[in-house]
Amino acid sequence: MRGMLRKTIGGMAFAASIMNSAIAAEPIKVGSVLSVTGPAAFLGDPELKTLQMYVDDLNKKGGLLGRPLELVHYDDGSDANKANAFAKRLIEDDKVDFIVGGTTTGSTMSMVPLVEKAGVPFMSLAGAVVVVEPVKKWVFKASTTDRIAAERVLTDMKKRGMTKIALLSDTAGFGQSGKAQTESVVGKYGITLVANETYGPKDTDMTPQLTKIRNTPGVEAIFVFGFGQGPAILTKNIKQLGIELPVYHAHGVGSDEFIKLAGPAAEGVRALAPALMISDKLPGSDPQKPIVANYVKAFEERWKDRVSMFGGQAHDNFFIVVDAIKRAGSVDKAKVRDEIEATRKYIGTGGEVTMTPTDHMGLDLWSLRMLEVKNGTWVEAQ
Amino acid sequence: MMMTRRYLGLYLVAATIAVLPLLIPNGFYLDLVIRMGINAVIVLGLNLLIGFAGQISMGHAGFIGIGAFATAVLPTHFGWPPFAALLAGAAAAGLLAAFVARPIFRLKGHYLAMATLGLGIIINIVLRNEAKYTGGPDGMPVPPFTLLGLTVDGDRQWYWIVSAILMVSVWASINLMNSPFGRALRALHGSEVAAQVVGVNITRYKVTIFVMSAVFASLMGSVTAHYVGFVSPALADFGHSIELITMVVVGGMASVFGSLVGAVLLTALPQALATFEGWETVAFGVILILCMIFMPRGLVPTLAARLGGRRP
Amino acid sequence: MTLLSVASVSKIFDGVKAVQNISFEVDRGIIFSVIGPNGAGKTTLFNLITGVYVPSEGDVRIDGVSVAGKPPHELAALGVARTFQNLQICMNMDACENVMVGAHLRLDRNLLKAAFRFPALARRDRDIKQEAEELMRFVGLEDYVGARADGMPYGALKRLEIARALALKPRLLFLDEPAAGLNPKETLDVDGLVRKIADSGVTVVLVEHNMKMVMNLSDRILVMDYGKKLVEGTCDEIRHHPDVIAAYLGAHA
Amino acid sequence: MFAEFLQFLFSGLTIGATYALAALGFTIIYNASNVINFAQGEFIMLGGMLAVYFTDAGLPMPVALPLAVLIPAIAGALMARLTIEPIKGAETVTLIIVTIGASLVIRGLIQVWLGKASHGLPAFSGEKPIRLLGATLMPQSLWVLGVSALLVLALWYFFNRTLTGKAMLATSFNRVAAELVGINTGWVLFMSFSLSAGLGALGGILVTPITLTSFDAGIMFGLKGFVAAVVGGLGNGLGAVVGGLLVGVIEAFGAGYLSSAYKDAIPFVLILFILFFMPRGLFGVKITDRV
Repeated sequence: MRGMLRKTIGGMAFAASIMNSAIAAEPIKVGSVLSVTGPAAFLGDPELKTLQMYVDDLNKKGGLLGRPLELVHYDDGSDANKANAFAKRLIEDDKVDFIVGGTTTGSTMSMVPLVEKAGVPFMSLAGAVVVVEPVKKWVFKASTTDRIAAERVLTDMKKRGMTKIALLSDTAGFGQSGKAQTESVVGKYGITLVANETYGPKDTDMTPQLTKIRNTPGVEAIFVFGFGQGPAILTKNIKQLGIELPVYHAHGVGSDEFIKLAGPAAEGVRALAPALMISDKLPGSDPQKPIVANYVKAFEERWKDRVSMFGGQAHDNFFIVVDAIKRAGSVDKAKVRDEIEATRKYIGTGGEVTMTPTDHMGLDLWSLRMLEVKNGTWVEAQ
Repeated sequence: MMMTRRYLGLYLVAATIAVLPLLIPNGFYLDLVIRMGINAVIVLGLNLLIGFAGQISMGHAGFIGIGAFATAVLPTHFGWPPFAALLAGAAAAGLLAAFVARPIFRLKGHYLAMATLGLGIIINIVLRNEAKYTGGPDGMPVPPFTLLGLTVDGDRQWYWIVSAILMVSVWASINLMNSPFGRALRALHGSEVAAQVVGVNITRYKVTIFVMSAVFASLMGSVTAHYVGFVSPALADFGHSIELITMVVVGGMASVFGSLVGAVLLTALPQALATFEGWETVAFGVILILCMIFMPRGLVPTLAARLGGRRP
Repeated sequence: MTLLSVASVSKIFDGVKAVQNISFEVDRGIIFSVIGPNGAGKTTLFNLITGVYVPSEGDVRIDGVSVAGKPPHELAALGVARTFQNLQICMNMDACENVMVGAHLRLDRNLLKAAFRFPALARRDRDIKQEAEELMRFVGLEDYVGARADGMPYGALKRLEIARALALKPRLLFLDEPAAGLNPKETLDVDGLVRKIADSGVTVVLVEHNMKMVMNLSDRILVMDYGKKLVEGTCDEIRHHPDVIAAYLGAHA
Repeated sequence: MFAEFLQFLFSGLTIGATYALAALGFTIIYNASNVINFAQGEFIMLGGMLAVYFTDAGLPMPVALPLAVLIPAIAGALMARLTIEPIKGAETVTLIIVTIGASLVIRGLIQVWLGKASHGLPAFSGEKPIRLLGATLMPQSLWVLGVSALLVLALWYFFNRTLTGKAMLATSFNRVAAELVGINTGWVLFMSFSLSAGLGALGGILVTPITLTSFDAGIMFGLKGFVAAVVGGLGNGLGAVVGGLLVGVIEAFGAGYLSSAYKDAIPFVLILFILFFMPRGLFGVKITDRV
């Protein structure tokens, strides 16, 4: 259990920086609004842990531009309306230099109008493509989108010559926006959705939907868009019903936890994930190997907990800004924004990021690896 | 004596509203105050129903959702003028309330709670599922409020608008509760049969006040939507309904000013607890329990009684 | 001449016959008492006539208008008022407001006029407050004007109910055991009060256990037993009726 | 399409049984105190989470599971003592708020202590589905259904045949009278809370292999349990179970035949209709208020 009444990392940051006899200058304020509780806690929790970890870490190393960092964090409880209020607080009251977060698309979108108005560099951790399309001046997100996920899966299906698939998405933001993206791009791959079902993120049995899918003629594969416990239960139900079709999951389940929950039923399931999730199996030649390895090591030492790709996204977005600030040599918001947009070939846990004025996301289709469960562990699928 | 006494609190509220802008250090606090004002109006309407008439509604957030999304959807997808959308939302909420009220108010106690809860959840599910219009769980942006070519923007403007609405609502509520209509409502809370035998058509009164509070909620839903510039179905979910009831009960049932106090405190609380790092939930729960144990009738009535004054 | 006529009314609660085939008539301006042992069905009869229950059979007419099955608030509109055996006071209001509610039907109930406090409505409301306070004095509650209902003693609350009923300006007033649980002094006061009410031209139907009070007030008496009508008549007739003595007074004698 | 129908039915019964277990908890407490305990779902969550925690901690099942039932039972009694007793007789709404407060505390503590991840338990009798006329059912579902059935019988016996049970019922009907005949109503209150907390926890353990669990699993159970209890008719054990199964089955058929997007709304629509025609639920007692 962590220090309960710790207002922000600020106090410790000062303590640390003074100990290292670094100049205790005016701190650089890192703002963040994350869904640390509520339905999206599963995403927000590792994101917050990652930010706390690296803010402390940088402070131990003497801070940034010789100034300590102070993390000001608020938990929106997965409620977009609260996120909006907290964003206002970060901008107007805490006067932060940049903002990381907005765990869910809803939270992010409710904050966007405010950051655009105030002109604060904003790195979203949300999944939906609407965050960066159309491009918004101050809004970036160096984390994969649901469209990339959809296209990546469909590419793989096409390669295996599939033309008729069933889509099963959760009714939360993640699944619904994923569903919309999938529906919009399937055509490109000559694939049709012969079944299109949904399930509630807290549902405890999806056999009715799966029975319908099983009874739909011609289904060649099942594509599941969701995260958390839903996909695990689904995978068990598929096994229970004796459905032999190949199963694909979007990004968000590629974790050991999923295998633990789904048990033997997970065998053979395919899912998207960044290199991070198979760090130990990456070949030494892989450009992402070192950064991924470091992140995993640091996170597991500090939190005695497994890494998740969402924490990894927090890492990438945070350091893209840190680098931008270094290059800008100041925290002048406009300068920092321009430098973020000028990010080239940044290697993160989620892939290689190259921002442009027209692309505030900067990842390509191959940033997500196609994994498969083989004898109870994730391996890269052939 | 009644006159001055009755409006004492009203003057107090007016004074507070007048001086607040001078004390507010920055935009965040202004934002907080505006949200308090919006909630206060909603809670006032809900208190007329729960506190005065004694009829619980656990689905009121649903009506807020109707207003909020009418305001977001109609102008965005159908090019309605915002004001028309706001009225349409209120009308929709009112009609829905009127339509379900008769059967619902044959129910009592927990059965009524259940029915209203169900109503709210159904509305919420519709808002989540009709993603084509509502943007689904992620919600959607809302165009600014314009009327006769004038656009409301800037929190200062919203502050005065919300304050005006609040003042009128408080004034009207006080009047209402001290009128034949209001007495009839309170009477049916005290004893339905007693109210009936003196000529009160209790069903009609329950329906009327239910519809009224639904319309209140819908209107303020629209205001919230315009003010925040964004709506999500979370605005209409079960949790929000409970939040509102909590404001009513903590502030004080059947107390106009209790509604205000409840709204102000419980809107500020999450902001105050925001820095508790994962302990917010626990802290919030503990505070709720303590409030109910030490002032079961709610803050304002309990304090009023302590100070020997009558209930406002 | 007849104000209330009850024609062979019965009420059956899932199988149990609480009231069976009761008929009687009450003339204007009199005090009519219904007596009988506990559980004889007197209160049920009241509930049937005042619309709280719906009769299983039979008809109730007020001034020739059939009201059987009409909801209580419609009977109130016809000038029927009542009090309750076990108190039905609104403890969430103060004493005076309880009486003011009684005048409900005589006031402007418009919601908007109320919300924006139209002068006319406000004025009328102030008058009603006056009137209510007078009524409280009339029933002997002068000490409780402006008191909160939940702070008042039982005896006072009984009268408060009477005041509330009177605020309706009824033609026909049903009093369900107004003296129950009162001490002799209070009982005497209520006795006088009922007389005053009757003299003011209100027809009173009374359920009461206190025989002294019944005998000294009533013009006519109906005796019930086991939900059935035993006899009906003047005080003297009742006093000397063998069945009554056997079934009822006998038990007390 | 009988196999399909049967599959939906099995699914509905599986979900419904979990709702029924939740509803039973509401029933017990309501019978003893007329309180609707919105923290009931949290006890179910506690059962599951603690079972996971203790087994992960290496305790053998025979130790872990009783502990996972005992601790919530104690928590229940504590809740009654600390939150309900001080305000007994308060307005319905006030009591609702207090129990909601309690549920927040429990949920919050678990979230801080055991984290936000989801967990599962191994099924009691293996993961091999039972095939029947083309439909399949997990053995664990039978466990849940069976135990719920046993609980209903046990509760019926308890409330109608044992002195303690009758004492509880008496208290709910008329606290004062109960005290007059020498029933310790305070004790009855603790008793009922720890009993329903314990049962809830037991249910939580049983369903975890099917539904998985996490710190916020209680919200859903609390809501659906309340719905089921009301539909069945508050205070009626059989009604609670029927209500639970009904809601579950309607959801499953809704998802299967109508729309998976609206499957959660369908039961509520039907329930509203049921209440319109049966204002006290399916098995609720009709009360004519004496005046």
